Amino acid sequence: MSSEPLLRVENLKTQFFTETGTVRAVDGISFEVYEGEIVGLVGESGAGKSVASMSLLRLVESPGEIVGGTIEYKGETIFDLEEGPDGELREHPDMLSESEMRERIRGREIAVIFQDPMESLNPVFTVGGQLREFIEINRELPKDEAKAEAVRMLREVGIPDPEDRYEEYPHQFSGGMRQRVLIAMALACEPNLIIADEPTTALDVTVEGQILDLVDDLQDRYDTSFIWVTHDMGVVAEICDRVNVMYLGEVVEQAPVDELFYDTKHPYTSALLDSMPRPDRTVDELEPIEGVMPEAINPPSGCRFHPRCPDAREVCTRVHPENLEVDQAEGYPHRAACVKHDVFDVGYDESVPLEKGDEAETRVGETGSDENVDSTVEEGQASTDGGKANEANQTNRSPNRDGGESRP
Amino acid sequence: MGLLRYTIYRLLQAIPVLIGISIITFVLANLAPGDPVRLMLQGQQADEELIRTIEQRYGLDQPLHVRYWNYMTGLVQGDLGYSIHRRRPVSDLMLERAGPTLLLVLSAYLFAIVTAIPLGIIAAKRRNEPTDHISRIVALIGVSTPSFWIGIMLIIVFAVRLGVLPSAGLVYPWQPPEAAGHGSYLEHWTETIRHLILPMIALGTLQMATLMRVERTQMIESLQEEYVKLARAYGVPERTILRKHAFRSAQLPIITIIGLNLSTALGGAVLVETVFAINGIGRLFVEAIQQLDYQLIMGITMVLGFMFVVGVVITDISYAYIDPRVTYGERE
Amino acid sequence: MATTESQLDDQEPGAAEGGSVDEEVETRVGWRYTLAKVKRDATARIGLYIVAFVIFIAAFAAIDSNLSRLTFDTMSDYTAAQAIPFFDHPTRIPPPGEAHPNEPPVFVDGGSLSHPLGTDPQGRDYFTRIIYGSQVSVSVGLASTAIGLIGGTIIGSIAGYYGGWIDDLLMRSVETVYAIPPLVLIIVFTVFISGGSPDIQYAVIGVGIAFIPVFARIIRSRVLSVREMDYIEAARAAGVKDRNIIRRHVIPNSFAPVMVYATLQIGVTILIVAGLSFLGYGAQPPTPDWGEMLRIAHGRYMHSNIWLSIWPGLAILVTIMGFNLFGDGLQDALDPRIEN
Amino acid sequence: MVAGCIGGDNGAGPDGQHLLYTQEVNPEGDFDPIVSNDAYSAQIIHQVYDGLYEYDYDLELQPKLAAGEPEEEEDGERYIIEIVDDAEFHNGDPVTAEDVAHSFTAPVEEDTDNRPEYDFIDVDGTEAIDEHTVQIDLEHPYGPFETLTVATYVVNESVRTDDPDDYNTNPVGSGPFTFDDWTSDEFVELEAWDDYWGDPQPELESVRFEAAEDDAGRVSQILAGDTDAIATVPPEDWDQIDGEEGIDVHRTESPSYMYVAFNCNEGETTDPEVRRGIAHAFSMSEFVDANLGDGGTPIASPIPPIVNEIWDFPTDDWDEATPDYDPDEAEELLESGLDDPDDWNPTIIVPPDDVRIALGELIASRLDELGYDAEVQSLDFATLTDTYISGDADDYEMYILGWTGGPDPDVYLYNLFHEDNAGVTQGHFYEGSDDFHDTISEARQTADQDERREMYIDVIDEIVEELPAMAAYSEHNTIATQDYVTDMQPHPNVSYNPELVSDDNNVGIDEE
Repeated sequence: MSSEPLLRVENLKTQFFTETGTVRAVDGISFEVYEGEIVGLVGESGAGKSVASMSLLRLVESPGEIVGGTIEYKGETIFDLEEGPDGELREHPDMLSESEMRERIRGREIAVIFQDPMESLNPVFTVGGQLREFIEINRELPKDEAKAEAVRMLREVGIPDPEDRYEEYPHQFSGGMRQRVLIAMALACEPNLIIADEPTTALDVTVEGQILDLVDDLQDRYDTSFIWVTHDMGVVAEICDRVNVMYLGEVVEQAPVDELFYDTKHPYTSALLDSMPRPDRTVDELEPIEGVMPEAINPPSGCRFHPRCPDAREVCTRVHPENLEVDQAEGYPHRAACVKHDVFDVGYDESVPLEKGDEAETRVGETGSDENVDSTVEEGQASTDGGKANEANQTNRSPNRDGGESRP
Repeated sequence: MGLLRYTIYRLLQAIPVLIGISIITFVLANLAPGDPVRLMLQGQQADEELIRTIEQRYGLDQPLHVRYWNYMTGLVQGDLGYSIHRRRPVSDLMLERAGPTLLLVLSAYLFAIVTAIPLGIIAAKRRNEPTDHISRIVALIGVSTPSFWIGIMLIIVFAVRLGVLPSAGLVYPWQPPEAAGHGSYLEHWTETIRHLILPMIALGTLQMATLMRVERTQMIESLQEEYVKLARAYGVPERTILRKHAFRSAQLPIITIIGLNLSTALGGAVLVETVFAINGIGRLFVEAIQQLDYQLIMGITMVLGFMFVVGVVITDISYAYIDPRVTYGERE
Repeated sequence: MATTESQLDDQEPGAAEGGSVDEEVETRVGWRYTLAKVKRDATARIGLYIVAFVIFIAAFAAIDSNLSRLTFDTMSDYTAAQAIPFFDHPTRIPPPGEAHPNEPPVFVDGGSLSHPLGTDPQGRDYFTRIIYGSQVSVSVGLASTAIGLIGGTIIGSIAGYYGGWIDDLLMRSVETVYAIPPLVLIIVFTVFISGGSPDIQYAVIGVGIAFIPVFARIIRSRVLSVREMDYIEAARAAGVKDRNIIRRHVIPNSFAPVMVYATLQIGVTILIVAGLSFLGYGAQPPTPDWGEMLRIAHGRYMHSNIWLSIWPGLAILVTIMGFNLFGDGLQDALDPRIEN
Repeated sequence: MVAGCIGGDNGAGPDGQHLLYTQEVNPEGDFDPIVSNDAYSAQIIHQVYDGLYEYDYDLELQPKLAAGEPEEEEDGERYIIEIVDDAEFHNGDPVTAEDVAHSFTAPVEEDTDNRPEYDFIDVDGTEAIDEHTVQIDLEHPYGPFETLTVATYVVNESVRTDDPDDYNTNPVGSGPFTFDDWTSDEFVELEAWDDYWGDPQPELESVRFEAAEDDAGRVSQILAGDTDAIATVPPEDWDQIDGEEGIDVHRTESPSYMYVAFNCNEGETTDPEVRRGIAHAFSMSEFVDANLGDGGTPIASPIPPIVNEIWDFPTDDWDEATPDYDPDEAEELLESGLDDPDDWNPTIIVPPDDVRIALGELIASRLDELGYDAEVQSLDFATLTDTYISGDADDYEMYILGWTGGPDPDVYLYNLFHEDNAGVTQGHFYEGSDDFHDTISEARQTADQDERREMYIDVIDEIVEELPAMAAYSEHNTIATQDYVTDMQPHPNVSYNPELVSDDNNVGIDEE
């Protein structure tokens, strides 16, 4: 751990401008990533994790746009705004240009591994060809060397007969094997930071375990930093050094992993933890989180979690909590955005607890059942995780992954 | 399965369809009122004996199923029957007329592909920008305009008013230049192209518009694919993404549509050949219908159906060639 | 043609324009919602207006035409008939003295406001004939699409619901029809069935039959997916008759995408019938049909009076464009993925 | 020299003596005059063969291979014709009396499509008397022999009989052009024959025939400069084409006859009052004016004007007798003539030809106004030929057709009015007065042309009065050429067009 972070994100805001309104997918998050560490970005689907991670590469697609905040990587400015002479915001002159981003940052410095290994490889090109292309581009190797390197990387990530498999097409690989290929791609470009966006979500549990072990092992050897985006607290526990918990575009808790698990400061984090099986605790039954996460297009007032929060009080509906430092652990701050902590001092203790089924019901109802049609369709366009319709299928899934879902 | 075996397998699969076509045309032709022998005699007075002789010669005195059987056995041997009106074997006429039609349809496709794909890609890339809107309007007009009307307008403007392109006929590149009265191959082929331009545009516009629309949506979809995002995240230049990563998989539906639209294109050839006085199968069909030349009509319908089936097989094969997920025979 | 068939299945509206309509979404989308969405989309709105306008004109012309027919019964009543303020008679050839054949449109030298689009070689008002042409095109488009839709629904739902050899047999037959270029098939049908005197009603039936395959295919693929749904299983388990299951559950569930396709198909139908009339196998003179008018215009007057060629073509273009825009709008509304 | 021309430019343009001529329809490909039965093959034949006699521009016969007028013997059952002695075929064979005799007997002996026109020839008696004299025997006197039959083209008997099928597509004639190349439905190429025995020698070196079936297509081609000359210009386009720089339209009267025939077999039109009523209901002259302009002329008799002139028929009488446009008269006649005026919905069948469709529409429109719901059916020729001879009032009560023949009334009257041809080439089944049909056949079998004339006048008088068919119009023959094409003049006889080389003209290209 060095004092200067590899990546520093400050007050990042990314919004989607849709017909129905502005979706604040990422609404002022801040975090750092230091060299050699794996930082978790956790939350339910729709929390804005993926948008956040794509924002880091400045690859948010229209109608999305980064509207504020600062992203610095190794002292270079990936994103920053400054105030122009007339008070309007404009891009900071230090900000890397699009071509600089492409040539110097993407792939070379920051690589990504996507969620769905089935969709992330181009079905009409050979696996090796795709891997080689990325190596050629990002390491400026000639074709044959790039190929040799590609084969080496395939072997490195544990693909048997890499020479033969180099020539094969993605559909000839199993899901786990494809995810290994994606990891090989990321590592082969020798970046300093890899953003892994739910890389194991689509895999079944045993394969997931293998992949996590592989990443752990490779991370040790290459000393690459990771941002690990997931909704699975189990994975977080297994792999991350520090964790950022996101809810509706905001980071609500930030702490080293052990601290987060053993000294949870935010009710949402607690709810997440309670909804998953934990090796370190025995509970009679898992408690799913109440309700559905509201739309980022029209977030609840005050604390965005309050409609679903067991600890919610009247004040929570009014006061929007910052993510403030509430503790220290292992030399890192432990931040949480919950007014029940003393630092906020907004009169939580005096406030009246909200009655169950009162506000919570209506809130949930607002975006849930009665306008089912709209919500489902709008999900397709306004879902904060990238605007794809298939995301809609996950909306109703409990954050706890319901067993092994494997695809052929 | 190897390519050859796959091709044969697919062609064999087409046999039931061809049998079906033959039944349809045969039944239609024989349900029709009017007596082919009378037609052949074109109103001349004929005694019963003569009519019977002719019926016997062409097997018209047999019951329907026997005639069908005879027709099919002939068909297997490549005999499409005999055009009573033209006094020539139908297969000869087909061989003669298939060339111009194929030349026209293929060049219309070429025109459609060459224009539609770049325009579709640009439209997808500049989605919702003026370029996109213009190309969408062009495509919309293209799918809404009758090919023969385009032909008429093109003739009025380019052949008559401006006098820059010929208004009728084709020059066949497979013929020696002398046959068309040309001094050199250069002149011959220049003339071939000059003659092709207007009918090609008339027939190709609908295809172009259809392909452009599909290309655009496919590219839009393709550009939203995870693997395209991945390529971007790895610093692949946008141009390479358009031309390679997003492009190739976006072409798969295009290939399918090209194959299936062959049916529309062959139908359109009937109209375009009429407007441009091209001696292809389409015009032959119109003439055969006018003369109620049953055998010829059946032959043309069979050949057009066969062309369509072959076209679909070809597109299937190229589909399998481009999409590695498709093994010859079945998809994964 | 196993592969062909599966490719043909892709031809349903979603796929042709990029991806099938999302199952879960579609079944929950109501018509009200769809229409609301169509109205929000500017291009779809234009399409809707054009379609509404053309249908209005066609209906109007139909009424007008009936009025004329009633009043034209005797020579003496003819003058009374002229009092109809809207249009001239579409087929009546003006008697000597009254006729000015091949008059140019109003904005050209020699044109007059009484014949805004000029007159045809018989001296008939071309504007009237163009207007009446909408009646033929629209009714032909609707009627033959309806035939295709009904035929396709019956065949497609039976094939999809029962599967097995019934499916094989029906779909193979249907593919066979598809393999013959529609225009060719329709001409053969029209000429043979009509016994050599083709007319528009035969063409309508012919076009309808020729387009049964496309509808059958869409319906079948919808049915295949609906069939697997739990409530169908439940209905079947509860002993509901197959026929009723198809009628009450399967078909309504397949309705939306089929309607999109039908809307687009009307445009295709009008295009085909225009071609048919152009070759002389659709509407017969003196029916004011756009294709037929183009045939005459192209045959003899292409050079001497190009206006005769221009107006019917434009009328066809605008009408089909209306249906296409409207159909596209419907499709966009039903497919959340193609969202601007 | 002949071979040297191959590869030369045969396309359009004023470069070299090469003419590209666009026909209306492709020749069927029968270039043997014995067999050939289509006007477009005949146009080729006319260039490749010489006739025994040929029509001049007034449709009068002039000797070509014949050395003089035919000598009539045995009361018109025998003709002796002398032929020139210097005529040769393209292959160098001299044209002999044997060849002439063969040309007259072969259609009968071989029972070809042309047999009806030669059926009266006595095959056994017809023979060569010497090398340059032929004797043609007839079964009976045949009136049109001198006006029609003698215009027979002379074939090369030895080459022809050697391989008739090959001869059909590789004709050897004695005309000014030799047959060079032919592709079915594409083109025919002819080369000028440098050793042409006749006079004058053709100015052109080669001619290429192509075809464009629709009028607009041909006009486009001439306007676009894609061709040197086109046959048949629609009258509407004359002004435009004539006004066009560099293009000329040439026209001439022709022996064509269009008519509206009434079903006299069944239905309401069997009543002559009804027929006259219909004729009064519309204005034929207005129609011709509007639809044909200068392209045709309204006619009153079943004989085209150019033939009337040759025969000096009393056309004024007929013009007078023809019903003119008079709606009141029409209404009256129809009301009194119709058995069931409330339920009369006549059907008019027409071929798919725009002018005749328009005429049908006009009649229907006028009848509509009189309160009768008439219907026009445009039928394919194939269907039409089946339908219009049925005599069934359900099929038709009127049909509009045409006939183009030669300068003899027999062509029109026998084919279109005689009972022999009822249900064959005429569908009105007109019974006529007692001697109506007899007069037609008698005139047919009379050699004396003056006698024939008198007989025909009687027949035509009756037709004009009774109107089994009302004469409509006669269309003119037209040819449009680029102005560098010189001396082109359309011939009244369609099958002579383009008349390239004759006593009166010699087409060439002005190469400036």
